[in-house]
Amino acid sequence: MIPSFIVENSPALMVIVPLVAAFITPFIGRISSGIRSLWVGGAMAVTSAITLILAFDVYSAGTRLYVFGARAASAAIPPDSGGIPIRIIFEVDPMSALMLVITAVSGFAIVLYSLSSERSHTGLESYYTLYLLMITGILGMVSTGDIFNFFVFLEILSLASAGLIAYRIDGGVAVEAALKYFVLSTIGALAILVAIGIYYGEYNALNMAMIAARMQFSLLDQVALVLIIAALAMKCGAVPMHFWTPDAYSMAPSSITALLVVASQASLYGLFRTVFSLYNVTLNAVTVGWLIIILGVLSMVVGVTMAIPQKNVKRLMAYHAVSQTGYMLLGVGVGLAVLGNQSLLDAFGYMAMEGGIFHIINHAMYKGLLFLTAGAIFLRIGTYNLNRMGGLGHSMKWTMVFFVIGALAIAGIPPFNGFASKLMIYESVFVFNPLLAVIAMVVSILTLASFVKVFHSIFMGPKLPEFADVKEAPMPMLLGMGILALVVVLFGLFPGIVVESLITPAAHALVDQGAYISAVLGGA
Amino acid sequence: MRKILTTIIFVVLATGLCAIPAFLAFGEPAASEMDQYFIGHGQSEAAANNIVTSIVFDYRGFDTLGESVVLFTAVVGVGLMFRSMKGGKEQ
Amino acid sequence: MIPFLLTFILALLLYLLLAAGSGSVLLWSPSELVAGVALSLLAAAVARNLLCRSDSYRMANPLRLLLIPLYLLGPFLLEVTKANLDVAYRVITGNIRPGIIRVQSGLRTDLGIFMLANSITLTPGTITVDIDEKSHDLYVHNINIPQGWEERPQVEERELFSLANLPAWIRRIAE
Amino acid sequence: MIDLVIHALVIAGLVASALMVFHFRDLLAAALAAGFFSFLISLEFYILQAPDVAISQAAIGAGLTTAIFIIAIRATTRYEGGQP
Amino acid sequence: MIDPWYIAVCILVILVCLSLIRLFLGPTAADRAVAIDTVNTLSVAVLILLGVAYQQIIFIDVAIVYALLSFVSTLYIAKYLGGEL
Amino acid sequence: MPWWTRARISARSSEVHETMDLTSTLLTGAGSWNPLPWVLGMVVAAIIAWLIYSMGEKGYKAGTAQAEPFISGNPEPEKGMVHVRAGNLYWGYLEALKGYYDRLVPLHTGDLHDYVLWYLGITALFLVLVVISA
Amino acid sequence: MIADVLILACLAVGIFFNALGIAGLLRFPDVYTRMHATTKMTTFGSMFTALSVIIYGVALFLSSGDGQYVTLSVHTLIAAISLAFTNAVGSHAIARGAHKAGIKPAPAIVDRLEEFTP
Amino acid sequence: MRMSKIVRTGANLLYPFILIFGLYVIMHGHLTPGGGFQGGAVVATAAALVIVAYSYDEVTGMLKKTAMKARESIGLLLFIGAGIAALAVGAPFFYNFLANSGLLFGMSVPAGPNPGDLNTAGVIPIMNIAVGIEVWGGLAVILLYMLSGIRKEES
Amino acid sequence: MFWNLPLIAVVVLTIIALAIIVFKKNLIKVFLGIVILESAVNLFLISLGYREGGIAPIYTNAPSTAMVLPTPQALTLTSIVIGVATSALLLSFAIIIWKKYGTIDIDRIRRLKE
Repeated sequence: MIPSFIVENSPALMVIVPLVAAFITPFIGRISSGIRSLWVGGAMAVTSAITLILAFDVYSAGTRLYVFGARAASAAIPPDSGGIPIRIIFEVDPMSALMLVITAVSGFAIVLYSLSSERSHTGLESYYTLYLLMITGILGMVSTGDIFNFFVFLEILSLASAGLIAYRIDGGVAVEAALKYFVLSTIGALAILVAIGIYYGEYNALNMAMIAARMQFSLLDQVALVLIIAALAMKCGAVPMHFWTPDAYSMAPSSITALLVVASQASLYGLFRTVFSLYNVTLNAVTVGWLIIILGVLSMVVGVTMAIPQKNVKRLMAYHAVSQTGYMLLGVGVGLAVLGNQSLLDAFGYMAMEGGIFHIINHAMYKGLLFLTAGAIFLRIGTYNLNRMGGLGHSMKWTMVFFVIGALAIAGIPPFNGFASKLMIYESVFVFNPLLAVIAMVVSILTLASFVKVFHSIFMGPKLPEFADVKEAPMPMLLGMGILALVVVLFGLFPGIVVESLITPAAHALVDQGAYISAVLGGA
Repeated sequence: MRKILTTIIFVVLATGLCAIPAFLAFGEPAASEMDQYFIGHGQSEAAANNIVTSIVFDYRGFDTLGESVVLFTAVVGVGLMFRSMKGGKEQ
Repeated sequence: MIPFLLTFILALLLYLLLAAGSGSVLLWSPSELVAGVALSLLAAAVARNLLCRSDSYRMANPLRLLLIPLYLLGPFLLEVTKANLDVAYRVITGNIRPGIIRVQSGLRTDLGIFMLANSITLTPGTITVDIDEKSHDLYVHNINIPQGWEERPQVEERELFSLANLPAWIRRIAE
Repeated sequence: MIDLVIHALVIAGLVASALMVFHFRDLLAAALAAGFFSFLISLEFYILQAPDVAISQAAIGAGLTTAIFIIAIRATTRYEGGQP
Repeated sequence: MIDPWYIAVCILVILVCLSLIRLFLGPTAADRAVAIDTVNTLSVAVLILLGVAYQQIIFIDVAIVYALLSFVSTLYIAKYLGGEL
Repeated sequence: MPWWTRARISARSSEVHETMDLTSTLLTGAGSWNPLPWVLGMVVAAIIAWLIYSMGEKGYKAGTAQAEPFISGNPEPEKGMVHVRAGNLYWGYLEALKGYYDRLVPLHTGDLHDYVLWYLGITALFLVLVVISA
Repeated sequence: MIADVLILACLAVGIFFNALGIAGLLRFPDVYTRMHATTKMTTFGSMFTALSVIIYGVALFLSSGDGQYVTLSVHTLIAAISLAFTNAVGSHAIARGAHKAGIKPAPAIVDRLEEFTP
Repeated sequence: MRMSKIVRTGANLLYPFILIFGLYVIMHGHLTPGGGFQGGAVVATAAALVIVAYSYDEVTGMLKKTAMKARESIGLLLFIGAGIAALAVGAPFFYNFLANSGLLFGMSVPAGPNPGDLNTAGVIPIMNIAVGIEVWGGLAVILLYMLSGIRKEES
Repeated sequence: MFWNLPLIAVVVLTIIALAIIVFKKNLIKVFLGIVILESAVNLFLISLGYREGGIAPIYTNAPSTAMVLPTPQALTLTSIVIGVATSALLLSFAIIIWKKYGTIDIDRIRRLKE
């Protein structure tokens, strides 16, 4: 049914298609806006389709390799190169495939949404170009098996995100947010480059599997590990390096904010990939695991407590994003902390990791949904200030429904997807350390409280006179939100199937370093 | 307080970075199988005399694509910053 | 068309100079020649409006172009060497008498004034600071003004050079 | 031996110009010092047998980066913390 | 017998480092620009001599690039100094 | 062997979860999750809601005098005043945790230097901890 | 042999002028006079160092007949020419910029440009 | 504002030569130091030279922003097209399908030190040209945009 | 053996660059710090690939001795272009901030807080 050409070349095609579309978009936009919308929507749809095909292939048949520029995969490791892959290899294992699914679904929903939400702005050609480049960056980051290639895609993602965060330049505040984000991410990226240099100097390899196979955890490796995990933790917004997050999230256009969430998850993916696939048991799992757990707990607590007094709805949601990132760090950190001990890992470690990884996909969906609803509200009433809102439930019924779905999901209320992943985290973390589970639950309650406040302020109450003629959000925006809401509800209703088919393979792929290495290097 | 902390941070970072000159020898790369392969086979495989170019465009051509895309991204971003706002007024 | 051809020929010359010593056809290999022609066409297409801005193609005469190296190697080198020694002496002793004077130039074409100004600048002891765009008079900073020049409103251009009459050479080349 | 001296001199110049960037309050001077830094690092690449990188650094670092920094200084302000 | 090229390069690099003093002292930005311009000129000489010292003919290209391009940044500085940018 | 080879992931994942079933129960060690009761519950709730809705007053018409509230003859307050604004919610909570917030909020200075310093500080801290414990 | 002597002589002359240029840069009182010392004298000196390389290339070409030494000489020549060309224009531009920026030629006897308004 | 006549004439004279030198660097990327980025940067510097010598209004007449952007996109499309062409001939993305094939740029080189021939290296020269065009457009358009930022502030 | 001089220089330059970024109030100065940091990292990569007595990895009429490692040079090329792209975007941010805020002092670019 699907041509084998596409399946075989899907890792390359999923990068090629958005790139080619991005290169042409600036000129398509000069013809007419309708054609541009069609072009961008079509390109994104094709990208999503290819990505989903690849992900499906990976889930059904196992890890996929794609060697750039060599006739045969064996040519990537010629006999006299000392067993080192000399070419860039895309290595898509189930964990990568999970991120690919997230990106494809979110990206498609968000592009549908932004086709109408940004209609009245200038510079839309650049907007869509950067959007497609951002998608490319995320896709490349999560599927590459080469650490320098990871850095390059990280930079593409950073530049595109920074440009898009500053999209609404007229107030200047958005530019300030973009500036802060970009300075930090540049410094972080340079730290990663230093780490890459250290790996290169020690092992003379750039392929992650090769570095992992040779990893010795010498002092230099420890320095490199710290440089990478600090930079990536900063880029995914862990407290106390989260300061850019509320700025950037609140100032970017809403559709971009929803994608920035996915971008943060991609950084999180990089963090997990480094810790699990690059180092795995060689590192002092307890220390690093506890460091990640502490970062996670801090993120959860500080994020949610900072969210409660916020007046700006997007800023509030951004702090919640920080808080939810904490759950993922907590879940995976617990998995890491018991990495060396197989019995503990089987008892609750896998469960915690599955919870954390499941939370990644859930968070991308519901937080994206929430940001999109915030954008829809902003489109109609022109403010993010909670104090000036009220009574919108009368006129924006669908938006309200979607908001309720998202809010209940983030608060972990059954039957939405947040509940399933949070339940898994609570259960497993409780076995590991009861205090952490209690903290997680309290944070969840505070999240609910905070969203009750938001819901009340935006939608409840009588119809306010200044918003008398507010209409429902336009159809494409509802469609975009609808896709995400559908995913939220489906994942919430059938978590078992999702966990079994998507999450468990991902968690095992992450933990099983041997499989990751042997996928590239063969045998061994 | 802040000054003390900053100083401590810098001292720690400098000490950490000093691991680089302490453990990596300049002028004598320890392992270089991959580069030996490039030097030995690059000329015949890519048919280019300049090994660096054959790495940049052949062995690691995908990186170079990414790098060009970074430049493109920067251009688009700068264009976004200096766009003319004559059309629809921003909200 | 003429600007295009001129630019093309100049570009090709430079390219061949750069690629000299590459192969069998005289000094060049065939592929170099092909590439040179192609790239020169590209460069000429892009740059033709900039190299040849004036209406007259006086400089298209190859004899005039041949005069340039002669000029550079002959009187100009002499003048530069002498002036360098002079400035070297001033650097060591430190007795200087600087000032900016106005130099009248009779040159009309862009290229002529360009050559004169650069000759003045490259000769140590004098720098062209500014140019009067209409009358093409130069303002020259001189490190050692001869006695009596400070009273004169402007000086002739050939008075700046003692050994050879550079302005005359330039006039012969560019006008 | 003598290449060691050259090397040490270049590196001393690098550190000195980096310190100058730190020191100057005149942003134009700082940008010039950064241009100097760029040149020296290009020379260092050249000494370390990386002519490709040296060309890149010379063209982009010393040429264009200085230019765009100067444009930015022109578009904003020249002195750190107002006029001296 | 030390290669004379290396000696020449060494002296030129010392001169480059000396012009750092003017870069540091230079009361006006123009002085600094002059220092940079001087360094550019010297650097081209250094690059040429080093290329010969390394027996690498192709290295001279770097010197040409540097000679042509440092000029542009000098022009930008000059234009900014003149208040014309 | 073509370039798009794949490698099998390790077999362990299929050992742990063998069956894949739409109604499978998610066992978490201490609890369980099955979607069917939830779907059932939602359907029941929807039916009840529809029943209540259908029992409502048939003669109601929006926009007529029927819809006007009757507040004991007092004038109706302006609509904007009825709504409790967001800033007034959770006032007590914020007041109770005042000490905590007074420390936390000033950390968010908005100063780029602080952002960078926090990042560098965490890097330094991690460096110390990781190197010491290794 | 003659070539060796010539090369060494050219190198020595070049370095001598370069050194004097730097001395002038450090010694002279204001921008314009410094410019006299540096941009021109270093250009002249660098020309001589380039000349030594050209002589080296030509001598090797004559003795070995290898085409690559032609390349060496030609490229060095191009570098030297572009150096002279750009230095002339560049120092003029700096001088003009400095004068427009209001930097007076400090010990100057006469400044005709002061009176000039375009 | 434009700079003085001397600088302008110098820029006019130098522009084609820097251009051809940059193209030379691009073209010889696989033989000598240099390549697409370096040569592209050199060519972009030629554009920067014109930009600095003339006033902004004059420059916008000579170097069109749209043309520069088009150059950038075309360069990138050419670059990625050279990669996709490999897909079309049944090889993976970025496969160097021209090297040692005997076609355009398809000569093979002898082993060991040799001066080299232009007609080698497969897709590498094509990619060099593509990247050169892209960098040319990209860096020039960055400068033009930044200058337009200055202009807007004044008006 | 150059006594590890370049690697020590990398550490020193990194610290200086970080100090510029952290202590300087002016945005343009901070960006200069970032440029220096980038150059330091590039120097690090290049010095990793240097081999004592090696020649540039180009087979053109060079004495045939050992070559320096080519991969770091390729990586550094990428890194330099990324650096210029980064600085261009950062500087355009600074220009816009100057237009909207009238200042590029970091202490006063603090409209986003809490």
